[in-house]
Amino acid sequence: MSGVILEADDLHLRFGGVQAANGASLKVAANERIAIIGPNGAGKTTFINLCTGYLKPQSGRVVFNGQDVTRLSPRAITRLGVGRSFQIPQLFLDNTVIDNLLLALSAREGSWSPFTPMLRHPKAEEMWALLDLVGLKETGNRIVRELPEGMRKLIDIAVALALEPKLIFMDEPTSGVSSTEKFQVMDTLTRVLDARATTAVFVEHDMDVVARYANRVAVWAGGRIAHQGTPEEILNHPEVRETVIGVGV
Amino acid sequence: MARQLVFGAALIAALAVFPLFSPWSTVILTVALCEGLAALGIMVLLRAGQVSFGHGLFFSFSAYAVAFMAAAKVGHEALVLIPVGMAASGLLAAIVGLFVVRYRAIFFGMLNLAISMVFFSLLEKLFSITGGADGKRVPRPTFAGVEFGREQFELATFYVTLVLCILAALFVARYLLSPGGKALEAIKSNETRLEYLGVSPRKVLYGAYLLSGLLAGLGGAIIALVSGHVTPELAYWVRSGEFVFIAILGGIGGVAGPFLGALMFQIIRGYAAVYAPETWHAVLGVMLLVIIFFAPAGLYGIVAGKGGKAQREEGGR
Amino acid sequence: MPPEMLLLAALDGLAYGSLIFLVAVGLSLIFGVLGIVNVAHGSFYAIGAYVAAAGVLALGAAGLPTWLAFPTLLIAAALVGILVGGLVEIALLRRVYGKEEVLQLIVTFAVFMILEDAQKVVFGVQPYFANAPMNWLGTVEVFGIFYTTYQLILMPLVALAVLVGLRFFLRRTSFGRAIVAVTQDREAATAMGIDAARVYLITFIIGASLAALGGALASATTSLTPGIGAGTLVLSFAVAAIAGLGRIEGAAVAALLIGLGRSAAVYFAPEFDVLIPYLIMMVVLLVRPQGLFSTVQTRKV
Amino acid sequence: MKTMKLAIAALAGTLLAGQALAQDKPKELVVGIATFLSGPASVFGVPGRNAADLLIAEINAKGGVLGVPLKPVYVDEGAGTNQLLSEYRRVVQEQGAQVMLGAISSGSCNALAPVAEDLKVVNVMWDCGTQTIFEDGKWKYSVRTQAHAGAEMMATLLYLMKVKPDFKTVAVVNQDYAWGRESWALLQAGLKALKPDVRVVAELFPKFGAPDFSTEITRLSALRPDVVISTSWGGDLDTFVQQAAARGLLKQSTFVLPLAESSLERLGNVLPEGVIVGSRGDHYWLHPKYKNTPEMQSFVKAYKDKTGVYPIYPTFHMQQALTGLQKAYEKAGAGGKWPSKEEVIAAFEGLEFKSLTGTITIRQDHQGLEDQLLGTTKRVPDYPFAVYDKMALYPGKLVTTPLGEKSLDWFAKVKPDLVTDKSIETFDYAK
Repeated sequence: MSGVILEADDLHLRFGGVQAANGASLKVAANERIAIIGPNGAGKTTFINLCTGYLKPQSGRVVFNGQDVTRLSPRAITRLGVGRSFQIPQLFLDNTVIDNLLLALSAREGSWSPFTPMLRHPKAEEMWALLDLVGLKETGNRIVRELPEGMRKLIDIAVALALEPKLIFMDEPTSGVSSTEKFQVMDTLTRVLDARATTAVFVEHDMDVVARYANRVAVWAGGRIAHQGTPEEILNHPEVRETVIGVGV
Repeated sequence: MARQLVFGAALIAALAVFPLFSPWSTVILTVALCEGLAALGIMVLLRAGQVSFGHGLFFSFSAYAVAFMAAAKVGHEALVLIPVGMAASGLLAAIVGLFVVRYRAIFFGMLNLAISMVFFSLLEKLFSITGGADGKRVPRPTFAGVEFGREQFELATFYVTLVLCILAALFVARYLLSPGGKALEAIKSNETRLEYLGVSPRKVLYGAYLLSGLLAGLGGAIIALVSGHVTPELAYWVRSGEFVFIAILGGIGGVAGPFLGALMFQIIRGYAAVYAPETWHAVLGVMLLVIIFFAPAGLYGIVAGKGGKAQREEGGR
Repeated sequence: MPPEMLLLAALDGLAYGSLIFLVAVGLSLIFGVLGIVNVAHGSFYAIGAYVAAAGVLALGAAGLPTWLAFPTLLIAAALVGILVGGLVEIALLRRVYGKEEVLQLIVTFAVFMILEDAQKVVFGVQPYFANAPMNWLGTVEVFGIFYTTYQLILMPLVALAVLVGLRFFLRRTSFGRAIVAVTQDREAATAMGIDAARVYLITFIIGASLAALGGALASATTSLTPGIGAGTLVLSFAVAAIAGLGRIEGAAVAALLIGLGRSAAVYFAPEFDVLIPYLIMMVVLLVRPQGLFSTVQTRKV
Repeated sequence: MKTMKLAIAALAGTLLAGQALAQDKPKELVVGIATFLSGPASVFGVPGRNAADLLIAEINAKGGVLGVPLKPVYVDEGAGTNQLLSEYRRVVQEQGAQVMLGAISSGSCNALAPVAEDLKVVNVMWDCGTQTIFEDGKWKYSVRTQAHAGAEMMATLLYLMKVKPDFKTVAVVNQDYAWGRESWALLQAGLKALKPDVRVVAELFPKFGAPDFSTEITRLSALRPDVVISTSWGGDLDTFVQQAAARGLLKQSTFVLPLAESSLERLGNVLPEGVIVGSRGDHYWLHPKYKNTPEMQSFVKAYKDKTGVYPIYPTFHMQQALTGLQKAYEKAGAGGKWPSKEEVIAAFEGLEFKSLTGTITIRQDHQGLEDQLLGTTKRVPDYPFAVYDKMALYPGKLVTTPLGEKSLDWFAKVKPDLVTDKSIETFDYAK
């Protein structure tokens, strides 16, 4: 295992009477695949929001690649190489799939010439390759709003990947994807992540997915990590089985 | 696309030959084009889901800049006054934009309104400088170095305006199709994702604001020359509202929309002024309601055969 | 500048602020519940004023006692709110809920244009005034200066009554609570059996009636001429924006701020009295974009 | 494609419609009339239009001008200057108006004069007040058939000096726009020349159309000036007077309201006795010399029947403009030929014609000379509103800035003996 790429240290955030983060800490090493599990309201999404700058912690700090990013905007953190997909996909719903992806590529390249129409985008080839990779080539010209939730989920991830992040947070990547396709989707994603040497942290509710694709699992409860370890250790942990997975011993 | 090009070309051709047949229409058409420019600026902002109820600020700022320069005989030349007036508004937009791009929706509209009303009040109050509510005369400058008579000057200004409008429309059309234009639309559809692309929505909106200020400024500079008089009324909020009105009337689906809206606005106003001089506001108001409820994509939607629904129905989120 | 002049200036500001408050609070209420910035609000003010003045003049012509003018003002305001406001909501606004803000704004702008001309057609263009109620109440003397009881006492009292009444209505009555519920979460409120459409209609009528009440009260002190609505609207915009849209108590403070600011300007910098409301609005929006009395809300992702 | 053609056809139809070219002997004489049909100034604009309708019908009933009937086309000044200018052009170029009557506000008048030159159309300034038009510019095609602010303010000043010679302090509350500013500048210059010891204690310029003057009135109540001057008009004047009256200010100071004639009937019992009032000229429907002439009586009756109120000064200004126009046409077309626009405008120079309340003379700079009538209010049982009493009629020649001089300079060197000039006639109210 190589060096630590992200370190969240003792994050605290309280709003509206809820302790959304209560000493949340996590170290992520390069090329890890960390699954975050836990009941609803445990603060999993809040943790991602804190790490990516959408929320600012009241105390604690986040270090990415040796740089303190605690007070940076999502924009700045994204530019440093942290990507993110969302629980509810955040896309430009009235645009086509390719517009969504091309905009991401423009953002990455910083190419905004007002005289180059989107249709003649210099990175169009890369975009098609990416679409092909996630198996959505046929939907390229469709308007996102018309697509089913599962596809949007994938597009959301593809948009994040288009930015070529070093680390990606995925908030429930397989929710909305039918159970038969979950493994297929995760296989594809893992292939892309491996090919690009991208580190990933993902929130997941499906324990089969966790068992198969994570190499470390962090159990969230009350705004912090309650347990962490390998999938085997965690999934067999009696307390975790009861509180998180909902299976009594 | 082809259909839109044909339509655009036909509109331009019709506009280009019109004043030759009916000299009195020159000024009205020029005024319509100027308002169309301001409405085009509004349309750019509407693409980002933002509405400014204060673009009279940029319209009037350049108009007054032109009035002051023309009166002081500084650059007493239309072809100098127009770009300088436009640049003055661009500069103002560059400053105002720094503040307003932090705001969205109704707050964006309100802040624009407030700033333009401050300017309006100043124009009215600083009587000794601005001539107060009565405004300032704009002496007719030379045109390309030539001292024209009224008719030639009006005609020349009209054609220059027409060319400038075409250039502006083409540029805006290109811009809206470019990634920058898509990023602008993204402010309306999902600003969070834009942030997570590493793009600053404020910067994107700032660019659009600057563009819209320049467009309104161009319109204002020309209107000052062609009507030979500027008044604070150019900065009043009702005037700013008219620009939004024109943009919606014409439709924001294509760059021809605002110009169509402006032409229609002038035609209705002209007719109403003859047949219903006391109720022309109401006639316009009814017209607007009809468009909103029965052809939401505006005149452009009707002409471009888009029927309209798809374009607008979705936006509200 | 003797110190009592400051007090005198403040008294003028109080009367003026009370009037703007009445109009602005209606605008704010409508925004809070319907989410619409109602540009036609100024027209309700103007029509309320005209109808009230016509009523008071008719009373005078019929030789009825002057005190009847006061209920007439209230009735005029309610009538305008119900008939004109109700018609606008049912015929137009109802069709644009949930659409883009811009569209809603522009619909009310169109209504504004239509109503402005409608006033002219119905009431003509000659200045109109009905000062009987103001004169009937007489004057009070403060430091040797005469004030009309109507402006110095009645108008602030009405404003205060509206403020307290609105608070009570929204917090203590079941319909008021329904309004608040719809404001906070329309879907949940509908699920609880609240008729959102009815809440919208009645809120709009209340808001419009308040604007009309402002106009009705003003009709005794000022001449009604075409165009009074447009100026009042921008002022109440300013008040609502300074307070934070949808803030009722805030609107009272903001209206007072503008009233005092303006009369202070007449004393110290008469050249800038018209600038004051817009300057305050601009500064507040720049420093606290959500207004003085609102809190920021973040979107959930 | 079809919709597009339709749209273009519609556009073409609209813009090409009716391009009547001026004929040598027209079937009708189109007269464009710029007046306020909307906005606060429609208190003057609409009475002006009503009078025009009435008078034009009368002229046409008598065979029109040189046998040609007049056809009025109205343009709304309230739509804003830019819109006014393009409407003005349209009426001249599309509807073939040979004569324009424009306008009321000095802003519009200043903007229209150069356009009239451009269009080569006779422009009769029927209600313009600003003296600067013919003092700062030379306009071939424009002519003014009434006095200007200089004459109006000079007469006001002389009357004030006559009836209240011993005042020491003065305050002004004028509308914040050109008229309010310019009229005060003139009065101030004249005051300095005639009464250098007078102190100006407050100069207030509330916003045009202000709904509330409470603060201004409080200040005036505290300052207690001997004289309060306000050249405001319309709704602003009504509001100011009402609020001031309710708070006793009208009894505390002498009010000078040079435009109050137009508000007398509306103000009813609000206006007490002893207020100095004027009417921008010599017009008054109860004019001491002319109220019983058949012309006046029929005009007042016709106007009251039509509108329900007594005529105010803009209606008289309209009458002067139309009469002057008729006389100029008759003078220019004396040979039996239909006159050209240039001949008409030339005929205006030196023209002398009778108005309902006196005689108007057009100077060679196209400025009209008109008498000025001022009075002090009095309550009489005959009417439910105040009437003029202690009237003084100032001859136009006496109070109008001499040819070639600027009003402001002339005011600065005015001599006190003007106050008691022998040509000034005086009258008291008589039933």
